[in-house]
Amino acid sequence: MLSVNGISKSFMGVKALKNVSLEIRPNEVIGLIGENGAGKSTLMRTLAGTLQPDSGTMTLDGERLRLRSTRDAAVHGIGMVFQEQSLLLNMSVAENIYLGQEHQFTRLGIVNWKAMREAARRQLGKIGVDIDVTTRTSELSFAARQMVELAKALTLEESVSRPLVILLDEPTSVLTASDIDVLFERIRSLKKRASFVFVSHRLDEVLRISDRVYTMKDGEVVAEHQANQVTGPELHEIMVGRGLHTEYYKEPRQMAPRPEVILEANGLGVKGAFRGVDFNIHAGEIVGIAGVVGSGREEITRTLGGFLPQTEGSLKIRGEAVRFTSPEQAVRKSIGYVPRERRIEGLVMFLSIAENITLADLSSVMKNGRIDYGLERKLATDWIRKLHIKAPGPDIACRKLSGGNQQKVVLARWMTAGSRVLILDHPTRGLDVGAKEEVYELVRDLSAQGIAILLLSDTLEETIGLSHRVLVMKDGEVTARFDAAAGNKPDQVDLVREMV
Amino acid sequence: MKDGKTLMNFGEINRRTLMIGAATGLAVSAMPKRLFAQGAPTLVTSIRSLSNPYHAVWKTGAEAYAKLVGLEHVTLVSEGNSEKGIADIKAMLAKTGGNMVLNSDPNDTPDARPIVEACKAAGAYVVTQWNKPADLHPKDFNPNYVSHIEFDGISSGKQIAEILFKTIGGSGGIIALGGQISNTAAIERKKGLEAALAENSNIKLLDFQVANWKSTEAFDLTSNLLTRFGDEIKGIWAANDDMGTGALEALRAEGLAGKVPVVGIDGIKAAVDAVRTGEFACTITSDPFWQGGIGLALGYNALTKKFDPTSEPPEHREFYGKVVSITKDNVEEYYKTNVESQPALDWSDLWDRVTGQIRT
Amino acid sequence: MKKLSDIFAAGWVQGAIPPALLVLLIAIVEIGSPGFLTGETLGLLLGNTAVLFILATGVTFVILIGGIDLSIQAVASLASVILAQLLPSIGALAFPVAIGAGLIFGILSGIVHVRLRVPSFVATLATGGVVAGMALWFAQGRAITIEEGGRLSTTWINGTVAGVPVVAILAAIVGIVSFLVLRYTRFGRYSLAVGAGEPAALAAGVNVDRTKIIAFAISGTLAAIAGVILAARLSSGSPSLANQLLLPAIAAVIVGGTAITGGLGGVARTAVGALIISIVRIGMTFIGVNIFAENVVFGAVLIIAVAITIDRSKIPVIK
Amino acid sequence: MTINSETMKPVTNLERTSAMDAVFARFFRGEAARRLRTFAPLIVLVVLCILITIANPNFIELRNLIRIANSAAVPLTLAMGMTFIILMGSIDLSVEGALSIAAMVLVLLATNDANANDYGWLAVVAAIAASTAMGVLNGIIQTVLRIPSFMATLGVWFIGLGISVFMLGGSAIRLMDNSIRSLALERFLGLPLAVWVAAAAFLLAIVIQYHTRLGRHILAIGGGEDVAELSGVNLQRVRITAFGVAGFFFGVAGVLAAAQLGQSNAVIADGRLFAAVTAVVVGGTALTGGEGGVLNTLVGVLIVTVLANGMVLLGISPYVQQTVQGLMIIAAVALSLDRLRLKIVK
Repeated sequence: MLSVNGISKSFMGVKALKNVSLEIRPNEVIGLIGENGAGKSTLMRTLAGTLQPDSGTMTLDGERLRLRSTRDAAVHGIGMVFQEQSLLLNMSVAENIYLGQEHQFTRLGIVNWKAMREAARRQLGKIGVDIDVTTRTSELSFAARQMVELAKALTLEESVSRPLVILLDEPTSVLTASDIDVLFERIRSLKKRASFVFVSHRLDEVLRISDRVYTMKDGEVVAEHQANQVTGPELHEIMVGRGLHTEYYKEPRQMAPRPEVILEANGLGVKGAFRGVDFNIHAGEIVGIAGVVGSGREEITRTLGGFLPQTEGSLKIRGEAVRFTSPEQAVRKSIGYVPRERRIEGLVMFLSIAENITLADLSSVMKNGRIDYGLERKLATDWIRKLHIKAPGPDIACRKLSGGNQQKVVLARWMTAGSRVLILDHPTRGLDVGAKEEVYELVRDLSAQGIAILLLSDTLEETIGLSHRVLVMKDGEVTARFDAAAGNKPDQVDLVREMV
Repeated sequence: MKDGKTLMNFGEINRRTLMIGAATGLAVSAMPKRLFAQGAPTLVTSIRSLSNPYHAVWKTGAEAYAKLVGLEHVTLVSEGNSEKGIADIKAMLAKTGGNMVLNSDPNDTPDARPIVEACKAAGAYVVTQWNKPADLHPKDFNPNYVSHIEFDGISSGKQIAEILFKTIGGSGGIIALGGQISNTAAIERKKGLEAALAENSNIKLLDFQVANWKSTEAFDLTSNLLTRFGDEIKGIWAANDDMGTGALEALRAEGLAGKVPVVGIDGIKAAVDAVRTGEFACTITSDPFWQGGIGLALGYNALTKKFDPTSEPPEHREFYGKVVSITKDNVEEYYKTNVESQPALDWSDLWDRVTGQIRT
Repeated sequence: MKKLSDIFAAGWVQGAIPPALLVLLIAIVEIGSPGFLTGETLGLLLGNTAVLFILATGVTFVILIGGIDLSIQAVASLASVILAQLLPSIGALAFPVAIGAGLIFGILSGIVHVRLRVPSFVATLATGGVVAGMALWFAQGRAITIEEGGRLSTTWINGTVAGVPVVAILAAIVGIVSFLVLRYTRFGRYSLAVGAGEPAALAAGVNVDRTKIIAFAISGTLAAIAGVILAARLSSGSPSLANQLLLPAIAAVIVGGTAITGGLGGVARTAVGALIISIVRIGMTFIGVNIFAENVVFGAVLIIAVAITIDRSKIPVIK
Repeated sequence: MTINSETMKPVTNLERTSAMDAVFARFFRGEAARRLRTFAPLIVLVVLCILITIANPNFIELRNLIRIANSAAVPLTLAMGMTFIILMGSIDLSVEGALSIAAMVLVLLATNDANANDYGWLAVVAAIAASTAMGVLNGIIQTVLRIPSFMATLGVWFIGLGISVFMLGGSAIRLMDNSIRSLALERFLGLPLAVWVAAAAFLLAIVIQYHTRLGRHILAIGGGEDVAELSGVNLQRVRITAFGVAGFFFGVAGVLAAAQLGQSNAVIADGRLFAAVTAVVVGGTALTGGEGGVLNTLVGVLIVTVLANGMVLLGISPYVQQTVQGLMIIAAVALSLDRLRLKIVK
């Protein structure tokens, strides 16, 4: 049994963990929930050995446990599957699984790759995944990578005699619903041999998979429940401190779109990705696209964003025919792209909030041909206030913000640039419940201002809930269109039928 | 993302404090005591680098002279960087207040002008060797620009070429390795080679390649040329000994050392050794030991008013020095006097190696 | 302890460290060789730093976008050759021609890098070779002296204004303009964005390719200006005139605290860095460091200077 | 309850299969392109050889091929060391310093014409050890002081060069130990021993890269330092070891260079740095790290060596050789870069 006794940790004077205690018993799945900033990640990293607590102790089977590195943690059978994908894309699956543990296969300094591949194959077999272990991980889907990560964590079994503790830090945030099912199946079957700590923003998932749930708030553990004795809304209230909105997707605010057509696609296509796509988006309209991986919907967003030049058909913005060969051109034609990879494509993490907000269009803060820093700060400060961005000031580097606040900065940028079309590519990925709600609120605001929005989302529910209309794509073509007026939303099952 | 900021920063401060301490310590420990007596002039030698044998011997000569007259001597090296060479000289001028004698082998032809101008402005006495622009004359900077010394590259290049031709029997193909393309000495020596070729129609120049004065480049080039011309190569002409020795090693790798004669210029030890074993047909030396001393001697005598540069004839202001060719015939003697022991020169006769005024 | 670390984490302290190091170095040289701190030596120092600084400023632009420009010494040499070659025939017009050549080759480096997607390290190494070959060809392989007549149009560069060398003033102008460009123009902002996060800058509609090409163009232009000044100082042009200036220039940029990975730094830092490099060089002559030890001391001081000046909190990975 | 409520059972399997299909489709498409790209440097090399042979059939003579092998010996050994550093995403500018240190130690300890030492092959060991130590110093400076390798190794370059100039006193000292000189002069199966040594260095590099933990960890650091750290890779140790290994190869190269030239002077290493980096990059190893390897470098070294040999064989004027070489490098790299993967080129 791994127990944590009253640990505290602070950064630059801010308390991230306050006297946190919890227990992880053998063969048990622990759920850990909390809003962003509640201290979940800090706690996980402390358990994984990458952070050392300022005070408090950890014990493993009654013995004092001091972890100075992930290696220490591994020796004691604690493995972690990280929130950000932590595989090396330039290496094969087998190499990734045994990275840092090659000594098991080393004789006289020479690594026996064949034995390692065999072992990796066995590991993947244990969790019932069939992936070629010589594949480069860059060629794998997110879901497959997650499985590889799990397999990697499970390799500890071979070197540690006691049952493992596997820490899963938001493993589901980039997975589709089906992949999540597969993951949960594996976790359940592995419970016999290991205990799990499962962190997620999706409360229903936590309840589905966990035996016990700890709820954190402001660096403290505020509640502990048996998973079968508590409901999602109850947990939400404890976690957020207020009740769950019944109208999660702000449906009452869904206005009828204006008559003006902003974006018009006719027979749009990109060779090898999608073809013959017709749709238009009115001012204030939200059009969602549903489809499985490989349906071509991702490529449509890349084409509209200017990353992937169209090869057939036509595209019109406010009646003007356009053809983009670079994102710059798309931005000039007032398209704003909110990318899925927020940390890579969304924001320049090392630049400040102000600099990121004005990046797409500096003209509003240019005066006499030069950037007016006063004006820029003022603009950024206004946005910080208007969008409730939690930051000490406009000069803070964006990497210091939480995911939700980062997403607000991205949106503030496009509003500053006067974008008339927004492409939201998985806008709520990796955000907690509260942050998601704020984003939904913002999306409704944008819609009300007459901005045309194209939405791709992690869940069908979100797609349906937010959109005015939903297109379903399959194998590069639009297979169905659903009207999704407020109060008259289509059924998920109908969409799914068209997707496959 | 929060992280271990506090700890990290603390570590950094320690690291930084440590570094600042180390920097101070290092700089202070690198300071030798200042020995510059007021009044006595400083002798300064400015050369390209200490990483080639030629300039290393130059420095020995300079030190020998400084010891002879009992003065402080400082060596500056430009490391092939004109800016650095000039900056160092200016720094020395500032430091000594102009009370110095400079013997300079400017890194590149253009450098001579600013060097001379700076010395003139500071009142220091300067002698340049090898490189100066054609329109820069000592007489225009009286009395500070004492002399400019060169060695007739054309005649040296021609002389070694002729010895090479004689060694290979007056006919056949040769290859030639030139110095850095834009360098005056390289250009002149090549001219000498061409002049010799013009007089010997039976000798064929198979190829002329540039090895930038370096033995390593000469090594690779020679082995490539051996492929291209094979047995056609009867001899190798190199514009300096470093390249010559590189070429020799390439020959050795093919078992051709001693069979294909090499000639070079500078008289470095390796080349003299090779002349003794017969692998080099000859080398020519301008005697860097003498060069190191004579430049300082000229400047020091002018500074101490032992002679007045302004009244010296033109052939004492810009002159060719005497070169010594080292061949099979005189190599043993040269080896004894110049390699095994340090030559005993007293530099008292300032003009004994003047061979004539520099062509314009 | 926490307070101390807070103070050190503050932005202005990070910015103040390189200048503090500079002052410290000057103090060390002055202690080691009293009399160093005179107007004359300081003028000398400024004059000698000028060319290095102008070259380094050019490279700063390229390093800020996350690239590197190894062709600057070849470009500077080419500019010196062009100036020396053309002064007699076209007079002062030779200045714009020489500098224009730098601009063109800078753009060429940029295009090779951006369009052919060759890493800038290799692209500029190669274009540097091409340019060096052209300089050799153009100069017919020899140093070209600027004759008496031509010198009339270059003497002003070697003069002083109120005791300050003209080259130092030119360097200051280049520095101030570059500073303003980096801080107050779109291009400057885009440079930082491209260096700090190229994909995000691209997605935000920044024309990444153009930004990069402009950076290389500036680098080429400034290299040519440095070459022209060098030619005026030495009254001649030579295809090997600026040799050995490349590494000191890059070292100056990094010693000043600009991140080699891009996105962080600026011209003011480069100015300090160039002065640090100069001070160490000249200081060694002043103090009288053994000639054999010069390289060792220079190398050690470089390492120590960088260890002190770089802002590790803003560099994601030390490579 | 509305949050992500229903699990979409029907989608599950189907979506997974289609995802897998997509993976496979992409895998194969990428694979074919990659295979071609991987061989691009080799194709460049072959085309270059054919062109030169057409212009001057002497090129293909056995004697010339042996000479090319001989000229490639030192650059290959150097580039092996450099490859590991570049694979890590770092750079080692101290090549010239390390090489000259090794050559200096060798000549001063073996029979020479400046002092009475005669340690024979012990001198070789000492030379390689000295250079390895410099590599380790690079690693320590970089990791302990946390300085970018660019600057750390630039400093060490100057330090190394300074020390060897100091020790040699500026002169060129001849190496007179015949057994060491035999590296360059003796032949085995028609090839100079130096070539065999370089070949052995190459094999060692292959073993290190493909068959040891170190090689794997170097690649891991190049692919993603933070991820490697989380996986329990000891970054400091790997970096220091890698720089040490690089120093080892530089040391071997220094010994070969001194043996070939029969002497050591402080400029013995001049120009080796850019030549080594060029060879590594032309071979297709990315400067950003994580991609490429010693096999690529072998091809890169051969391209550069063949090009130099060919230009002399074709009698290309020294004036334009630099220009031709520059253009060829651009062409080779532009052809062989995997633009699909290298979205960002720095």
